[in-house]
Parts: sequence; C-alpha cells; structure tokens
Amino acid sequence: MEEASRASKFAYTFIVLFILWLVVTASLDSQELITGAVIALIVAALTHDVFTKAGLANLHPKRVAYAIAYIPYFLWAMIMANLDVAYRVLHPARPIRPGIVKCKTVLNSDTGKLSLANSITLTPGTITLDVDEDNYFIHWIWVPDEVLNAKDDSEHVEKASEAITRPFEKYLRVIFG
Amino acid sequence: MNGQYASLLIALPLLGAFFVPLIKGLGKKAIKTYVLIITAIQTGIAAWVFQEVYSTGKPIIVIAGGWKPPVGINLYLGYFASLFVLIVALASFLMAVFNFKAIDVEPIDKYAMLFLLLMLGATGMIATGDIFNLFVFMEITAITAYALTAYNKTGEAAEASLKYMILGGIGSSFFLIGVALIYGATGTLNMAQIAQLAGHINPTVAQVGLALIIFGLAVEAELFPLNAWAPDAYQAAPHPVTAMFSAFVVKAGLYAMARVLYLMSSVGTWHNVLRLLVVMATLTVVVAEFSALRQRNVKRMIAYSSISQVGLIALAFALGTQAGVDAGVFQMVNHAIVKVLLFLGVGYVAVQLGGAEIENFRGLGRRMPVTAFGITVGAMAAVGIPLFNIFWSKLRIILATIEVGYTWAAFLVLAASVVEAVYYFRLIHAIWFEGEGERISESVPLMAIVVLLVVLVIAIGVYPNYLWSVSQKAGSDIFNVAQYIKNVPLMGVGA
Amino acid sequence: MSVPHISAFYFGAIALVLIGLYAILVKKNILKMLIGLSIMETGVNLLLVSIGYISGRSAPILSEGIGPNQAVDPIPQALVLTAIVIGVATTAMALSAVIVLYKRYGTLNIEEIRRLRG
Amino acid sequence: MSVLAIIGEVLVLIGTFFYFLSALGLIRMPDVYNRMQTSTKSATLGSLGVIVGVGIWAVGKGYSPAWIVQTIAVAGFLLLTNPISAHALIRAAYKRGIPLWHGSVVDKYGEHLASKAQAEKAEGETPETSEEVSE
Amino acid sequence: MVSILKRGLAIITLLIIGYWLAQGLAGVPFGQDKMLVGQYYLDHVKEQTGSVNAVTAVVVNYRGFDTLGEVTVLFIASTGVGALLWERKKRRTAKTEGSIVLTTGTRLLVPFVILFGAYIFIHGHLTPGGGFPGGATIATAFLLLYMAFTMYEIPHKAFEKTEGLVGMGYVIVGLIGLAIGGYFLFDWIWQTWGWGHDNIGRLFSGGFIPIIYTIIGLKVGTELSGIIDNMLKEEVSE
Amino acid sequence: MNELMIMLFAPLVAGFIAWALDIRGIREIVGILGAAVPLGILAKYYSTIAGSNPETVTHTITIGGFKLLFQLNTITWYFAAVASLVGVAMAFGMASTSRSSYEWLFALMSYTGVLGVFLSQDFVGFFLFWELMTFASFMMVLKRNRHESLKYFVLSVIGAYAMLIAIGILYAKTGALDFGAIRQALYMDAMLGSMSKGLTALVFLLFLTAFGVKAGAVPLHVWAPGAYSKVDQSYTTFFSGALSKAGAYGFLLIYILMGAKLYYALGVWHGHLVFGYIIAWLGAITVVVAGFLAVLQEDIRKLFAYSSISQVGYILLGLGIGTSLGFVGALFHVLSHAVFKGLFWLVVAALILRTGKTKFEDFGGLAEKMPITFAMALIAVLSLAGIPPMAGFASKWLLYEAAISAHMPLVAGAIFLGSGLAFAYVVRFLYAVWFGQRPSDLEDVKEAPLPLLIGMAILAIPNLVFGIAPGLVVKFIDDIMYSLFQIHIPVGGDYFKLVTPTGTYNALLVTVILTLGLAIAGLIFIYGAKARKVPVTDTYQSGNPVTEDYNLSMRRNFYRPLAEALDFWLKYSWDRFYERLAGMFEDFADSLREGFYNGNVQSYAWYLAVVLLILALWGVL
Amino acid sequence: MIGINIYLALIAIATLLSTYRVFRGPTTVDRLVAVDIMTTITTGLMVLFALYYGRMIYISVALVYALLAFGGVIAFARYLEGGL
Ligand code: NA
Ligand code: NA
Repeated sequence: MEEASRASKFAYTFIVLFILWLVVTASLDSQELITGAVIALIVAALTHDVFTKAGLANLHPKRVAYAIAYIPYFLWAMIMANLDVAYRVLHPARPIRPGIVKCKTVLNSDTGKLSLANSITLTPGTITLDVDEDNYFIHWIWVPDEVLNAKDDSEHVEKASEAITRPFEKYLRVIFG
Repeated sequence: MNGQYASLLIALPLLGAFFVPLIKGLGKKAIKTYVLIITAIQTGIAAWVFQEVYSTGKPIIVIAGGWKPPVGINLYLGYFASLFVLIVALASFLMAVFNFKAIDVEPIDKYAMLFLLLMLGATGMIATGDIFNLFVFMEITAITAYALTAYNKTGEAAEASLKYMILGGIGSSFFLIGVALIYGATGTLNMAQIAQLAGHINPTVAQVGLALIIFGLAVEAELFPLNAWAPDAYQAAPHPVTAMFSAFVVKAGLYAMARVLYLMSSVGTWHNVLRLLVVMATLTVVVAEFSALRQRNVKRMIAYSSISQVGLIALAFALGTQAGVDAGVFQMVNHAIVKVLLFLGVGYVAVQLGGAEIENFRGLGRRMPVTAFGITVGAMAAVGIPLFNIFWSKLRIILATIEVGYTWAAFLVLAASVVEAVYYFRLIHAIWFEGEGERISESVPLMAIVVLLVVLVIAIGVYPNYLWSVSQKAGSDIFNVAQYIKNVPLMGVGA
Repeated sequence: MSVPHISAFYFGAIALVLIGLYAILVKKNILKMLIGLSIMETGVNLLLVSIGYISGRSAPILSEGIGPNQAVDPIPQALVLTAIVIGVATTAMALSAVIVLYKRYGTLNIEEIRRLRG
Repeated sequence: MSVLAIIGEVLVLIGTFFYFLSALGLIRMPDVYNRMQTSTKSATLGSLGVIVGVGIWAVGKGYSPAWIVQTIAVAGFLLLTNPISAHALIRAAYKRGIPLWHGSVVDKYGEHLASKAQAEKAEGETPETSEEVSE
Repeated sequence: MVSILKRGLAIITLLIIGYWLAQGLAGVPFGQDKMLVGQYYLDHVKEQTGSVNAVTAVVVNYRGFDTLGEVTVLFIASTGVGALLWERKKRRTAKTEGSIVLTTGTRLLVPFVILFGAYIFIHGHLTPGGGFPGGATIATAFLLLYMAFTMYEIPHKAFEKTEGLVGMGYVIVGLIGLAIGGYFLFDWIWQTWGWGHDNIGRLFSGGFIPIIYTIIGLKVGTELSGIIDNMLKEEVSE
Repeated sequence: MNELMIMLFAPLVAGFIAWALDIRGIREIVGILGAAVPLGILAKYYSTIAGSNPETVTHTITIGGFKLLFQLNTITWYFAAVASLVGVAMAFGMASTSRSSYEWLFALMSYTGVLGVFLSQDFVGFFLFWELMTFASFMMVLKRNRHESLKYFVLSVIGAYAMLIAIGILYAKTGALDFGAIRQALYMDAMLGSMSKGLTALVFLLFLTAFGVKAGAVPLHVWAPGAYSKVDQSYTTFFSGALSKAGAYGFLLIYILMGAKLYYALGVWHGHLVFGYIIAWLGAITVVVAGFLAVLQEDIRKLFAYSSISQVGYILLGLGIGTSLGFVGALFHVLSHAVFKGLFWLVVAALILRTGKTKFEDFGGLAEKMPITFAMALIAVLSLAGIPPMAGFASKWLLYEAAISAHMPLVAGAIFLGSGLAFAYVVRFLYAVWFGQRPSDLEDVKEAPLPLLIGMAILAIPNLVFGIAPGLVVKFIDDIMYSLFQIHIPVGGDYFKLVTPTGTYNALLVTVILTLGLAIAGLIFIYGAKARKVPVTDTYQSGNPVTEDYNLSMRRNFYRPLAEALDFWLKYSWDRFYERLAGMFEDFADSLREGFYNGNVQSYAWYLAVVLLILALWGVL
Repeated sequence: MIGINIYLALIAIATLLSTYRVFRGPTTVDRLVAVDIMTTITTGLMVLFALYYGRMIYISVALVYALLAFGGVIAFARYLEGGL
C-alpha cells in the first residue's frame, strides 16, 4: 500500500485527534470544541507523519464497519481467554504446557500487525513475544498436540497460525490492509 | 519609582537565564559578556532598592500577584534584605568578570544560566516573606549549587556534588516536614503571620517544627556537624562559584535560619534551640579551623576558613540578643568581601599556575604581586587584624558572646582563631618569603577587582562607622520581630 | 512520655521517611542511597497532603456541586505539586552526577568514592 | 436503583474478581512467561470491567453521560497499552536470557534467533574489513 | 558484624526520630479542619481568579511566585543535566531496536499523548491537572519515541529555544501584570480586563491561568524531554 | 584635627608615605619627622599635665559604634614620652641601618600602636592599638625569620585573645568599656561581690597572660629572644625599649582598674596582696631565669634579648610589690630600661652595620675604631649594670629599697642576683667587643654613621641626666601616683637626692666622686698604661690546657662552666616544650580532620541522623 | 455502594499478592510484571474512587497515571532488554 499524500495524512490525523479530544473532554461545549480543533490542528501538524501512512484511506466505510464489528468479536474472544486463564489459575493441578510457537501473518501494514499482536496478547493463553517481518513468535500457555506434533516447520507455522492469527486476520486485513 | 518594581530583582535574573538559549550560538565570550551585563543591571536595581529602603527607612513589600499577605506571597525588602541583595548582586557581578579567566569548560551557555540562577536563588531566599517560598528558593539555590559544584565534570566534582545532594536532600526533606507541622498548626505560610501565631500553637508541634526547620537550614548554613559536604563542594566547584558559595549562598542559609529563629522566638523551647545552636556554631568554628591547619590545598584551606567564619556568624545569631544579631550581620558583610577577595585570588592563582596546592603559592609575591597582595590582605583581614574590616565584627561578636554569658564559647572560638592565625601565617610566609619565580602578567580587570576589594577591606577597617550603622539597622530588621510583623501589611485572614 | 495517636496516613508518611533515611544510612551503593532519598521525599509529600486532608471532604475543585465548605485545604496540595517537581529535579541532577561519577571512578560504592576528604 | 447501576456494579465486581485472579496467577505460575500469560489478560479485562462498569454505574446513578465517555477513554487506553507493555516485558525476559520453564515443549523463537545469527555470521565474514574502513 | 551493628543502630536511631516526629504530628490531628488561609481561598477562588480548581488558583495565582520558582527549578535541572552530561558528540547506547509492536504502538500513541498533555494543561483551572502533569505527559510522548526508536532524537535546537522563550514568556506575563496592574504576576486578564467572568466553570475563564499553564506545559515538556535525551546518550569517543 | 590624633597617627601616616614613596633619603626624612611629631606634641603638653594644677587632654572618636577615648594625663604622658623618646632614637637608627620602606612602614605603625595603647582610656582603643602594635612588630620579625615570627605571632595572638576575653567579661559584668567606668564599677563591686571570685581570678589570669606575653615574662618569654634578635636592630631599640613597656603598662592597668576588686576577691597572704605577690614572683623569676640565659649567650643580640627580658622582669617585680615605693621603682625602671636598653640596641645596630658580625668570638678591640659608639656603649653598660650615677642605678636602687621595705627578702634577692648576672654579661660585652685583640678582618671598621650616633645620643643623654638628677623623675612619678591613687610616695629628697624610709641616695655626690675617680683613672690610662698583646685564646683558667673542644675565652664559651653547672635545668627548655605541644596539637588537628571529614558520605549522613537523634531525644525526654 | 468493601478487599488482596511478587522476584522481569499489574489495578481503583467521590474529574487523573505508568514500564522493559 502506497503512502498517502501529506494533506490526506494531516486531515486523517486531525480527525482522529479531534474525536479523541471529544472523548477526553466528554463535552460539546463550544469553547471546548474550538480549543480542541485548534489543538488538534497543531498536534496534527506536528505529528501526522508519525501517526499514519494511509491517511484518509483509513476512513473508508468498509474499514470502519469492520472495525466496529471487530470490537464485540474481540471482546468476546478476550472474555473467553480470561475464562481459560481462570481455569488454569484456579485448577489445583495448574494445567499448563507452554512453548514458543511461530506464526505467519498475511497483514502488511504496521498498524495491522500491531493490532494483531495486541489481539493475540489479550486472548487465549498467548502473548506476542516478537514480530519479525511477517513471523510472529508467540508464547503459548498450552501448545496443542497438532502444533506440537507437526512434521516440519511449515506445518508447525500453518497449524499455529490457524489457531492463533487467522481468526483475527479476517477482520484486521480489511481494517488495516 | 513604584516599590513593586523591586520584583525586577527576581524577574531580571530569570529573564536573563531564559534568554541564554537564544544567544547560545554567539560563542563563549559573548555569553560571558552577556552574564556580566545582566549582573550589572541587577546590581543597579539592587542599588536602587538599597537606596530607597535606607533613605525612606521603610521596607519595600513586593506583593506578588497583588494578593496581600497572607493570601499571597510577599517579598520583604527591609534593611537586611536590601543590603544583602545588593551584596549578592555585586558579588555576582565581580565573579562574572572572573568568569572570563576562570571558566573554560563547556557548555558555557549552561554555566551562564546556572550562574544567574544561583544569584536568583540567594536573592529570593533573602527577600521572601513566606516560609514555603523560602523552601522553593532554597531549592533553587541548592540545585543550582549541586549542578555548579559538578560543573567541571571531574570525578571529584561529581563526588562533591553527590555528597552535597544527599546531605542537602535530607536537610530539605526535614525542613519541609517542619514547614508541614507549622502549617498544620497555624494554617498559614506567611512568616509574619506565623510569628504572630507562634506563641499560641501546641508547644510540642512548635518545638518539633522549629527544630526541624532549623535543622534543615543548618545544613545549608554549614553548621557542624551538618557541614561535611561543604569543603568538598568548595574545593570542587569552579572558582567564581566557590566565591559565590562563600559570599552569599551560605549567608542566605544563615539568614534564613536567623530569620525563622527569631520569628519563632515566642515558642516555649526557644532558648534551648539557641543553646544548641551556640554549641553547634562553636564547634563549627573549632573543627573547621583545626581542619584548615595542615591543609595542602589552599582553596580547601580557605574553604575551611570560610566555614569557621560562618560558624562565628551563626554564633552571633544564636545569642538571642540585638547586639549579637547586629554583630552577626556586620560579620556577614565583612566576610563576604574578604572571602570574595580570597577565593578570587586563590582561584586566579589556580587558573594561572595549574592548581591551588600550597607549592604554587611559594614565591607568589614575586610572580603575581598584585594577586599575592590581595590574598595577603584577605588573610590578614580574616585573622582579624586591626585596620582590616573583620577586626570590628569579630570584636563585636566576642563581646556580645561573653555578654550573654557564653564565655566558654568565646574561649573556644578564640582558641580556634589562634589556629587560623597560624595557617594564614604560613600562607603569607609562603607567598612572600619562600620560593622563586618569574613574574607572570596579571589580568588588569581582575587586579582592578582585587584592588577594589582591598580598598574596601581597609576602608571598612579604618572607618567602620557607616557599615556598622547599616549593619545595626539590618540586624534590627531580623531581631525586632514585632516591627517586622507590623511592617507586613497582613490582611485580616483568620487573625 | 505518652504514646502519640496518629493516623495511618501520618504513620505511613513517617515510615516512608524513615525507610528512606535507613537506606541512606545503611546502603553502600550510591544509587540505593539516592533511591532512599526519593522515598524520603515521597514520605514528606504524603505527609503534606495528609496534613491538608479534612475528613469527609472532597478535592478542592469547586465543580460538580462541591462548595467551599466541602473541599479540603488546597494549599498543601499546591505545595506538594511544587515539592514533587523539586524532587524530580533533584533526582535528575543526582542521576547525572552519578553518571559522571561512574564514568570517572568506575564504581558506585560509597566506600570507594572518597577522593575528597580531610 | 436503576438497571444501569446494577449492570455497572456487576461489571465492577467481575472486574475486581479478575484483578484477584490476575494476582493469583502471578503467584501460582511457575515462570515469568506463564505468569504474564495469566496476569496481563486478567488485569486488563479486570480493568475493563471496573472502569466501564464505573461509567455505566455512574450514569445509572444519575451522573452525566460524560462519565461513560471518559471511562471508555481510559479503558480504551489500557486496551491499547497493556498488551504493548506485556509484549515489551516478555521480549525483555527472553532477551535477558531468562530460561523457559522446564515443562516447556517448544521454542521456535530460539531456533529463529540461532539461524539468523548464523546467517549474519556467514554474511559478515567476507566484507568485514571493508566495512570497518568505510565507517 | 559491623554491618549488623550499623543496621541495628540505624533502626534504633530511626525509631526514636520517628517517635519524635509522631509526637509532633499528634499535635496536628489528621482529618481536622486546620484551614486559615486555605478557607479564604476556597471562599473566594471563583470570584477572584475565575478558577474552579482551587489548587490551580493557589498554584498559579495566589502562590504564583512559588510556581515561577518551581518552573525555575525544573529549568535548572534540565540545564544542570545538560551541563553535566555534555559531550561534544553523543550517541544512544541501546543495543536492540524496538519491535514493530512497540514502534507502531508509539506512532499511534504519540499524537494522542501530546493532545492529552495539551488537554491537561489547558484545563488546569477546571480539572486536577495543569502545566506540570501536562508537560510530563508530553514528555512521555518523547520518552516513548526514544524507547521505540533507537535513532530518534528530539529537535534539540528548537526545544532549547522553546524552553528559553516560554520561560521568558512566563516572566513577561508577570511583568505585564506589573505594568498593567501594579504587581508582578498580577492576573490582569481576570482582574483588569475581566475576561471570562460570565464563563466560570467553562474553558474560557480563569484569567491568565490557561496562558501560564500552557507556558508551563510546554516548558516542562521540553525540559523533561531534554533531560531524557541527555540521560539516554553517552559520549562518542573519537 | 585634634593634636592627640596628630600625635597618634603622625608615625603611621609618615610610615605610609615613606612606604608609598619609597625614595631613598625622603623616606628617612619623612620617617624621622613622623617619629618626632609625638615627642614634640608631648613636650608641648608637659606643662598642661604636670605641675601643681594638672589637667588632662582628652579626645573622643566614635568608630564602628564604639566610643574611643584618648587622654593625655600624667601616667599616659609618662609612658608615651618614654615611647616617643625611644621612637625618635629608633628612627634615627633606622635611617642608617634600614634600606627597606617595608620596615619603615611597620616600624612606624608599631610606634602608633604603642602610643595608642598608652593613650587609650577604653578597652576598645586599647585592644585595637594593642593589636596594631603587635601586628606591625610581627611584620618586622616576619621579614627576617619565619620560625621566630611564628612563635611571636602565636604567643601574641594568644595574649591578645586572652585580653579580649578578659575585656569581654568585664564588659559583660560592668556594661562598660571605658577605663573610668570599669574602675568605678569594679570598685563598687569589690564589696558587693556580684562578680564572683573565680571570675575575677580568671580575668586576672587572662590579663596576666596577655600582658605577660608582651612583657616577656617567663614562661611566656620564648618569643622574645628570637624576635628581638631577628629584626633590624634599630627597630629592636623600639621593640625592646618601648613595645615591651606596653606589657608593663598593662600590669599597671590591672592595679588601676581592678586593684580593689582583686584585693577583695583574692585577699592577702602574709601581708601581701595575693595578686601582687603573683606578679612580683613572675617578675622575680623572669629576672633570674632570663639573667642566667643572657649570661650564657654567644651572640650579642641574643644576649641583649635575654637581658631585655630580665630587665622588664624588674618592672613587673616592682609593680608586684604593690607598695607605692615599688611603683616608683617600677615606673622609674620603665624609663631607665627604655633608655639604656634602647641605647644598647643602637650600639648593637652600629656594630652589625659596620662589621656584619654578631658573635662574641668575632669581635674585639673596637674601642679604637668606633670611639663614640664605644662611649655610648659604656654609658649603657654602666646604666644596665646598675652603676651610679646612671638612670639604671637609681631605678634599681628604688626597687631594692621597695622590696626590702615590703619585707620581701626573696624578691630582693632576685633583684640582687639579677644585678650580679647583669654585671657578668655586660663585662663580657665590654671586654670581648671593645677591648682585647682585634681580629684582622675588623681593621677597616669605621665609626657608626651620623644618624645612628644621633639616635644613640638621644638615649644616652637621659641615662646621664636622670641618673644624676633622679629626683626629676621621682617627682613626676609622685604626680602620677597622686593622680592615680591619691597618695604621695614615700620618697623624699630633691632633684639629686632620694630619701626613702630605709635609705638615701645622693646622685650628685656620687657623680662628683665618680667623675673625679674616672678622671684620675683616665689620666693613668693615658699616661701610664701600655697596651699588651695577648693571644686571642688567652684563658682565664689558669693552668687548664686549652683544647679545641674545651676552648674558653672571654670571646668564646666564656660561661660554659656555668652552663654545665646549670645543665639540669637548661635541658628543660620552654621552647621545646611549646614546640612539642604545638606538634601534638597539629597531629590532633590532623586526626580530627581525617576522622571527621573522612570522605564517606554515609558517615556524613550519619552525622545528620545523630543531630536529629539528639533533637528527638531532647524533645522526647 | 453496597459492594465497595468487597471490591476493595479483592483489590487489596490482589495488590498484596502482587507486592509479594515484587519482593520475591526472582528475576527483575518478574518484579516488573508485578509492578505493571499493580499499576493496572491502581488505574481501576482510581476510577472507582472517582465514582465513590462522585467526581468525574478524577478519571483524567487515572488516565494520566496509566499513561505515565505505561511509559515507565516500557522504559524499564527496554532497559532490561539491552540498555537504553
Ligand atoms: Na498489562
Ligand atoms: Na499498564
């Protein structure tokens, strides 16, 4: 994905920042809005280059829709993860079989990779240890048999990705490209 | 001119320091010149304030933000403060001249800022009328001093600075606990109002609070045994800074201690605090003089001498009498002059000859005669020889001490002074009657300062009347708390 | 001699001060001593805030229905803000000095940082 | 008491329970990797529960709806940052050489690093001298 | 043995000191109303300063002089650190690059953190906050940049100049007060011009507080960032 | 400007001018003029302060908040006049011997200091000028010798600070600093006793130390031999002739200010005032010890240095006797010691100037080469040895009478022994330097230069005048005693005759007889005696073999047997004692420094904790 | 707010357990993880207090706190990873 124009980046950053301002102030007072706009403009001018590559393209309706849909999906995943954790913590036998596995992602954008990493970290027994190009190294609290018994590296990656990254990627690929 | 403009005393050094980053690129010399100009203007303002206060006989009360005390913070530029602010500015100005020769380590722009802020800190400490504001200015002074002590970036400098920080940190923490207690008991931070209420607060709180505040300030005021940081810091700091430490930084601490002490004189255990301070001050003198006796590094030797003189001032302040306080102020001024002279001379020798070891002073009379002459006069003055300024103040202090009944303290102090006489004797002898060497050309502006200070030392020695009357007024400013309370326009909050 | 009754906040504050001082008095590593100093400062700040606290009252921000008689003393809070900044400043200075010191002496043990003495 | 308040309070209760679980995991798990597995997630979810719960509860109590906006801001912030810090921590643990628990079954990352180092070494052998000169 | 003795002595000493402090503190009971000047502030803060946050009013208005000093202290620290760690040439010492998670996270967070810092210092008179936390927040943004990118450097010249300029700005605001209202640090916006009197509780009120806090926020932000920069680098031996 | 001030500061100003100009010739003229001014003004005021209706001349200045009171009255005039006389002689001497403007500055500064000490009627002025005088004389010594100047310096500073504490105590107790008020207050307090015995004794002890140092009383004398000998000898004239009198004056001041108080506080022992007795014994010991040491010296400067100490001892002794006769003797001896010892030092100055030698063994037969100097030396010798009709005899005779009439036989014995010792050393001086064989390198020695001779003459004449007419002095002393204590002294007679309760001395008669005798002797010497050449090593020990290591002659180790006899005592030297003390002190200071400032910041933190602990304990308990 | 004591008790236990881990270690990362958990819990607690006192303005305090804590943890983690 090619980089967006400066104006696009700036506009996008400004919009995001202004929305954040609204959230933080939680107010629609005109004075707040004016000030927020001014500050958002200044900060956006200073930071848009850092903040985004895609610029306004991020606000494509499809992406926004997927992003909104992703929230409940992810929350659900997260709650499940925590129930799993509760089980492992509270179980007297402490049922764990940890290991570091390798996945591959189809995501290209940095933001997408970040989201994937964070999503992984917050869900079932997995924490992103490192991301190297498209390889994800993940600490897994219970490495399942099919991953453990994989014949070779590619099968290992395939199985692990299947279990860990794929579920998120279908959303994230749309949202972040 | 409106008295509120005395706030320029604070505003100018701040503006001056904040402006430095903008002229950073102009080079070392330009920055040093700039500092010189700022300190000169500051001296002008301070002189105006001094003139105003002494001619009208009324203090200038700077009311920050227009909030009358105790609601707002006020500066109290009475006889004492206006005198000492002038000394701070003047000493800074003279040392700004010295900077040209003595300071070569980068980054000069940072040095310049810290230099100006050291002046600011001491000015604020002396001028403020609010006890927490005192803390703030004390920290400004202290942190600047930490930075400047380490400025040369040698291991020794860092070592000295760290020692200073640890002890200063403990001191300021307990000072703040003391302030918290006093605030908890009175509900105010204004010094005049605290003085008004001091007699009525819970005696335990008052006692602990007063003790802690004095403890904290005594670290800055270099009282034994809280002064162990001082010789190291004096030795390691850049020479002009050492002179400033001795001339006004420690004085600001001393003044603050005296001010708080007398403000709280209606506290029940006040006299016990005085007695403890007398002991500490006397020991300060004795231990410092002993420590200076066989010192090989002359800068460190003078540092110890400075500490001992400071002990003498503290002793005078701890007597609890008008005579003592007057004498203490008198000594403060004299000591400032003499120590600027000495540290300037010794520092210049160290710059020219590559160190302040005693070996470098042999034959100095032939090599750098004017500097040598200045150091000699400074040394003689420090010993308390007649026709030199300190003779008068030392005499006053001894008489005041014995008058209160601390004959033993006078005994010990004078016994220590014998020691002082011996090491200064050795220095003078080394300078004039030992060693050989070629004549080195001496910087004209610096020698002009040396001569100016020598003239001051002797002029006050021969004709002390003016300075004595000034000191008396300044002393009564500290001692006469009732007058102080009256002078501060307290609005009727709570009272 | 009587046993003073003080609140848990005061107690905690004093405890922090003393723990900090203990570190300064006992630890051989200058960094640990500086940490002690910071702990002490924290204790002092806690003490200041505690002194200004008034039971059953709220922060001295007079919005959301809080009136002048429902707020705690604003002064100590203002003082603590200042004290915290000063503490940060001191710590920063101290750390820089430690960096220089370590570069020159190669040690942080205070028994070996004694070139200036006597 | 409104429904919102009840929902909010329940969320807070769940949240604090997850706090407890999180800390328990911190105690029970055998090594730093597994401790993080159990703790980071629970603490984050716990916070989510507590913070959003407070927002809902506040609205239920009749406070301004701004509460819910602000609490969501905090929760969102934690949701973004907590996994990042967890990631940074686990990476630090690995890079510091803290060994995996003896019961661990696989370490693909270790293999990856080893092969990478070998490749670099092979690559760096020939142009080593010229590189130094050019610098 | 010596060490045990030392520890023991330290503990005994400290316990006695602690007991003494406790005795003193017992005289200022916890939770009681001890206010004198404090109550005056609470009673008059809104009408006199336009600030809802009494702490802010104390910090910026009633005890503004302290705050000027406080700003100075931080400036000193920044200058002092700069002086002590000054080298002709410096570089970072970090051995590993931040992972993509951290770098991307930082990219996303930085604008928000700066915005939030600005929010904090602009709202100092309305919420608990102000220039110092605001500035610290902004500095956190730069800290994150340093943590994520080993090559990152703040724009030094711009930062130093900003530091100086906003510092001067503070003093000049005070001097304008002296010129207009007759007192150094006089809040001429609120008290002379009377701007925002009908706005108490909303953003455009509080006299010069937002101005001062903006100044402080920028100053603290740049200074702390500068300190971070200095601390993270070491000399390049040539 | 007031004449008192002119008188006081003329020397100092002249010194500054001489120093600043630093032009040979002008320097000397300015210096002599400055030194002469006080003498002139004193002469002018003689008629005012003396006579049947004496008046005082007073001047007050306010400096540094202190009121300094200067007064010319009989007693201050007397001491000032003695000092000025010596001062002028010194200036003339220095014109010949000193080539240094530095020396002119400090010599004249010390002159001002001495005058200030004598004229001050309050303790601030007294102390100020005391310090000035000490400082200036120290600078003189410092120029030539570090070790001796350090000794002088340390002891002087100790003395000065002892005085300062005493002054402080008196100020604390009386609230006054001027002599009149203090005297009054202490007189009142003598019976009230609000100032305790212990404190009174302490003040006395402190003053004793302060004045004892300056007077060179044993055991505080250790600075004097070195200091007197290691300066320009013309200056020693003043140093030993006038400056040491400040110490004696101080003892007098003790009587004036606190005599009654001391009497009541310390009481009487066997009919003598206890405090006076102490002073008398101090004097007696000084006379004897310094006398012995003088005898044993091989260096003429050292000899006269010890001699000076010994002679000032007489003054203390006289004052210590405490009777009016004792005072008369002491005050007279102030004058005679000043003139004869001053003269001696000028003679020594001439010898050193012309020969460059200082050891007895290097001198000989100079009477022919320096006849005028020799004549002067002869006057000095006679006066010092207490041979009539010189001033020295009169004063010693009076002291002896005083001791006898006060029933202090041991003290009288000391006077007697002291005179014998003095005789012993001056004889050696007379012979070894002036007579006998002249070493070959002294053949070209010339007579002393004119200014030096004038200086000698200035001091020689009073030796004769007051020797022949001691009544002149005694009469004046009577005025002093009356003005001080409202008593007349029990000495009758006229200008030439002194009559005491126990004896009579007719100076004129003695002079006439002696002149006749001398004339006869001179005739015999000129016409009858024939010079006889003897080897330099001619021994006085008939029969003993002369060896290199036991080689005694008038010029070398003359009194070595005496030294050997006194070995048991000489091996204990105060000098060494003080030096060891100082060494111990410095070691202690070092360990204190190393121990306290041990470099470990944790220790320093502990100091803070300990102070907090003390505060806490003090608060808790 | 009936449950406040229960919440506080749970939070207190959690904090206590985390404190144990801070002191127990054994590795520095263990301690840091525990600190991180504590900061997260504290953030929640602060928001809870905002409700307890009925003051929305406290929420932004929690946010500042969370932010600073995040910065601190990241800095420490990066330091442990291989210097800054
Ligand atoms: Na986390
Ligand atoms: Na966190």
